[in-house]
Amino acid sequence: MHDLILYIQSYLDSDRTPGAAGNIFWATVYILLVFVGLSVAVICMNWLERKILAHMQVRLGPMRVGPHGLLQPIADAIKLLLKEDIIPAEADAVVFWVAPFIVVLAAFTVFVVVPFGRTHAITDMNIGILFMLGVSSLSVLGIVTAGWASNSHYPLMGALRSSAQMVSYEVAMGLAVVSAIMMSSMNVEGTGTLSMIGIVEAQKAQGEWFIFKFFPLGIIAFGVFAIAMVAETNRAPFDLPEAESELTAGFHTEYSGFRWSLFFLAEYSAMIAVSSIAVTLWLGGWLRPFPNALTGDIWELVFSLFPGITFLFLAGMCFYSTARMPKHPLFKIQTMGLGGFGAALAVIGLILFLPPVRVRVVDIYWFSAKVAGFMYLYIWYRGTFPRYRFDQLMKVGWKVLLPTGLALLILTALVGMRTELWADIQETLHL
Amino acid sequence: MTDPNTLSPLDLDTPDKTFLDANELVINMGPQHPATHGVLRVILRLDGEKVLGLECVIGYLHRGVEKIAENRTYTMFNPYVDRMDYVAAVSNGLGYCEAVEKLLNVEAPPRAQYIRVILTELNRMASHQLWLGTHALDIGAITPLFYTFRDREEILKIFEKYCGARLTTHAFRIGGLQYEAYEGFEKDVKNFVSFVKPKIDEYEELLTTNRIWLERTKGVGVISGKDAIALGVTGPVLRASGVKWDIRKALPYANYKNFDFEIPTGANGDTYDRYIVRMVEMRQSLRIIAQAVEGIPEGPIMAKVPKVMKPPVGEIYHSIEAPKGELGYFIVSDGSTQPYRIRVRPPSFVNLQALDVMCRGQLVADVIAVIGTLDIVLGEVDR
Amino acid sequence: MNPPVATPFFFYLLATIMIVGGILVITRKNAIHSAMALITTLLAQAALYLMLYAPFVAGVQIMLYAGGIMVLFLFVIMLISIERSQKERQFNKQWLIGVIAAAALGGLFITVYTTTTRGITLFVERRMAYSENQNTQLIANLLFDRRGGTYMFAFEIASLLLLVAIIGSVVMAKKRI
Amino acid sequence: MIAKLRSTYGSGIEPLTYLGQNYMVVDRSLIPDLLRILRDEEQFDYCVDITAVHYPKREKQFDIVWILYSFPRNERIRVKTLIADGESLPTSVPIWATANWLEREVFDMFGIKFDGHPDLKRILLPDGWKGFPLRKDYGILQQDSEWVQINLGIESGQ
Repeated sequence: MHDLILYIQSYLDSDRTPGAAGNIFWATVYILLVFVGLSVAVICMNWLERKILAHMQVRLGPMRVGPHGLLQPIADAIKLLLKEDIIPAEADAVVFWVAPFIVVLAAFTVFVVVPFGRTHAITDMNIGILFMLGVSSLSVLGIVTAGWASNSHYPLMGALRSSAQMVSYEVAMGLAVVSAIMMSSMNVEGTGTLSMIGIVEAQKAQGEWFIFKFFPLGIIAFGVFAIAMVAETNRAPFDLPEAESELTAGFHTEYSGFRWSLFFLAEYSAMIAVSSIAVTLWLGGWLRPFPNALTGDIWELVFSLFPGITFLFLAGMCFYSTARMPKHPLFKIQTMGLGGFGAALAVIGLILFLPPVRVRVVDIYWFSAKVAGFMYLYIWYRGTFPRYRFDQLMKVGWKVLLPTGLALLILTALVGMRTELWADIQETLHL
Repeated sequence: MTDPNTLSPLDLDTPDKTFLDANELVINMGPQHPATHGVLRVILRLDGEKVLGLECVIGYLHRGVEKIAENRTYTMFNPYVDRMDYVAAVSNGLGYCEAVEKLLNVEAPPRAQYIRVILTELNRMASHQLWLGTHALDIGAITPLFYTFRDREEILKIFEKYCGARLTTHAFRIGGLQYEAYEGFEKDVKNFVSFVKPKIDEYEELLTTNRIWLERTKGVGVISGKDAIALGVTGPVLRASGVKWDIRKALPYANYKNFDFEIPTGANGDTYDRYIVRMVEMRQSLRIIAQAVEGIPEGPIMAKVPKVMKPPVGEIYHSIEAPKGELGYFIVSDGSTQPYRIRVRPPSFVNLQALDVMCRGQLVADVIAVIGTLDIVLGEVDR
Repeated sequence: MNPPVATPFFFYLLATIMIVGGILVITRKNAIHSAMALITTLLAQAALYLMLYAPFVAGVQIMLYAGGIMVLFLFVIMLISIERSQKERQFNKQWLIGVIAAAALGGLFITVYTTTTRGITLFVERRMAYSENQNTQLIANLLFDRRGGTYMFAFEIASLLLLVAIIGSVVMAKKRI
Repeated sequence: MIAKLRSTYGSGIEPLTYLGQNYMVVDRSLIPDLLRILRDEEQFDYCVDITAVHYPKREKQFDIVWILYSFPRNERIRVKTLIADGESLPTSVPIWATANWLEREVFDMFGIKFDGHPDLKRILLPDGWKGFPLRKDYGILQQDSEWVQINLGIESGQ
């Protein structure tokens, strides 16, 4: 028993991820943490999306279930669990049953390599990004098999369309990622890395986020990836397969109840996964803003207070809205609920101020703040953009993103290697 | 564009055409379809995604309004008129009352005409707002729907305050108005005009320069001026094809002549031009309402009209500019209290005929966009 | 040396998955089921590569095989109607020759593995286990490096070949559209 | 304008005006080429409406009305012609494309055939419907009970 405790403590102060340190126990703990964190994120993402979209559209969004609709996602989850799970008559039962699992599997395994902090990743795989792109292409399989298994005309067409869209945008995504990796190889040793933590380290070493590196190229690469990422997850302007009027509801029409919620879960976690790739590659993963410029422990302290401040701010909002809750006896439970929720947030905020917790949490906080920014972007797209027609969607994918990606690749290489290149030219021309 | 006069009928009943043998696919956008604005069934002949030709099957909402008219007195038929184009009920009422007044050779008093103009232009605004909301929804933009319906609610409140009903208002009577304008009427209308003016800029902000909106609407459902006139298309669809014609200017009625407003026209008659024309029309309506509210004269609101109307034998045709196009009434009277024959010339019915010409060569997704821009209301198409 | 990833338990687990998957591929009547089985075998193979400290090959395996080629397999299976092919008889009565060939191959494998233990080392026992994080760089150096690049030329030729293949297929398909 | 038309066609045209709207009653034989001349020379390029009115007592029971409008001259006229029951009329679809549906509706409601019409079948009522509703002898409550029984399965037919 003793060596087990030793085994557990052995990892606590090591500066490597549990996977890399081979510590199975902590790796499983991290995996569970990611699972719980992800489902909580998906639940609040569901609430946030409905609320923000509503407020964008001059309406209030769910208000009835719990204070300000806070219990709405839970109500949805229970509804989906209780709903009857229909399998269409001659549908291919085995494939019908397997398809959602493939999609969820693809969406979740991406998080094995996502670095929430210097040591907060399940494992520091040497081929981090390659693994991520590979697994995210697996979700296409799930969608195609789902469309096929529903054994009816429209879901099959929807599935083929959405998989064609995902495959063509994966290419653009890959190109943008390669240009980011090239940027990471511009550091002093001259050898870039595929591992996610390595890239964030490179950004810290080179003193600037890759989005600002080589001024126009970084932003263009980020732009290409941002568009491709939205298309990859079938969201907003590219959500053609499921929302087009003549294609009813795309590949998951025949699914209902729990299986449909699996697809729902997979869609949101794919969104979070893809935006976390973007954050790691271009926005400096868990680095706090201006890591090199504002160094020194005062700034360290200031930036580490941020998590606590945000939670207290949220608690303040809850208390403010409890105060404004109408005094009618009917609303008593709701006010108590909201007050309790606000108090819980306040307590978390305070805990976050304690020094030992603060240091560990600051990385995770900055990473998730950036990912939250992306989530807001997704919702904003959904509110404003109409839908692309399928041929236009393909045109943008192949005729716009692909060429820009290729040009990007060449330009980053040229700009990156300009010193060696100049030396070569001089050498060949015997200047 | 193929010459519309030589449209070949769809050979649907050829038995040998199996489902997939020729690469020509016949699919059926059925009566209950989210994007057909009511019970319209469109039979599409497709080659893959491209539309080869289409045929509209209508009549699902046919209530035989013209047959009923022959068994009702003139005043009793008035409410039926609102049920035809239920989105722009006030303009239907205006057209009918003016036609019968012409038959009776009676002129509504100026105060009544001013209030009528205000209510009709408000109704045009409401109809265009409903069109914009549902049209944007068909193409995929969810938000405009909520903006337009929030503003349309203001108009419906004014209608409700004035005549008790929001949609099928039955606001007018033959010879003038039934109700005097309630005392806060001018103030409400003024507030409404100032409230909505910035809101239209909000719609424009959301859509006009939206890249995806441009891509989905530019060059879609093109119809040239010549074809439009040949197909008898009227209203914003005709103006978007470059023909500068509006009955309010060409054959003025209900003293539109003493309000100044422009008629917007588009250049190449595609969905985007129709969108722009209707947005400008909304602004012009606001101008008309503002001028009308300023100049409401005092005086009676009802002309001297006999209780039981027996118009002299004869027939007349009178048409007004409804939000969808030229809405005309051809009334034949045989001297009795009941009209011998009332023929309604519905703009949506005739505009819908142009759908086939506009959708040839487009993609399936565009058919929905084109149905949206035609702004058809099935109550009026089927009568 | 970093701690061993290749524990016997994982090896046997992955091996059984692959074998079962392989058998499923050939025995399933429904094309989609066999395609899915093929995907599981490929993924298990990728995991094996990981155990052999070849992460780059594992990543490529997942990305290309499971993500790319299998998607095309599924596309093809779905687009062409396979009802007709399912009705035809599957076997062509040459199972006898098949069994003999399989037995011969099995015998060969067994002899090769058993003889090595008696000193005839057919396969040189490779002990070198590159540490995990240089693997990709080493491959890159071999492929692209200016100084030691021996395979640069071959790599470009291969990519050219692929390009020709793609354009050819598009041209052939173009007639129909 | 009427004088010029009369010079070409002699007696067939009889111009009238009522409440400031002038219309002409023309006999049946002149219809196709008169309309074409109206469209070409007189620039009545927009056919507003085609409709019919049923007078059961007269021996020529139906009169068909074309309402035309000319954009250049901003003027609207009506052309009427009288035909007996069962007679058919040459179609005006080649002259104005809009006439396609308008004539189909007149056929649907009155039973007047337009020969040469590309696709003359019922437009508003279901195809198998018997009877023409807008005729005066077609009762207000009457329905084609036989069609209703077959297709909608309501025995009473109402």
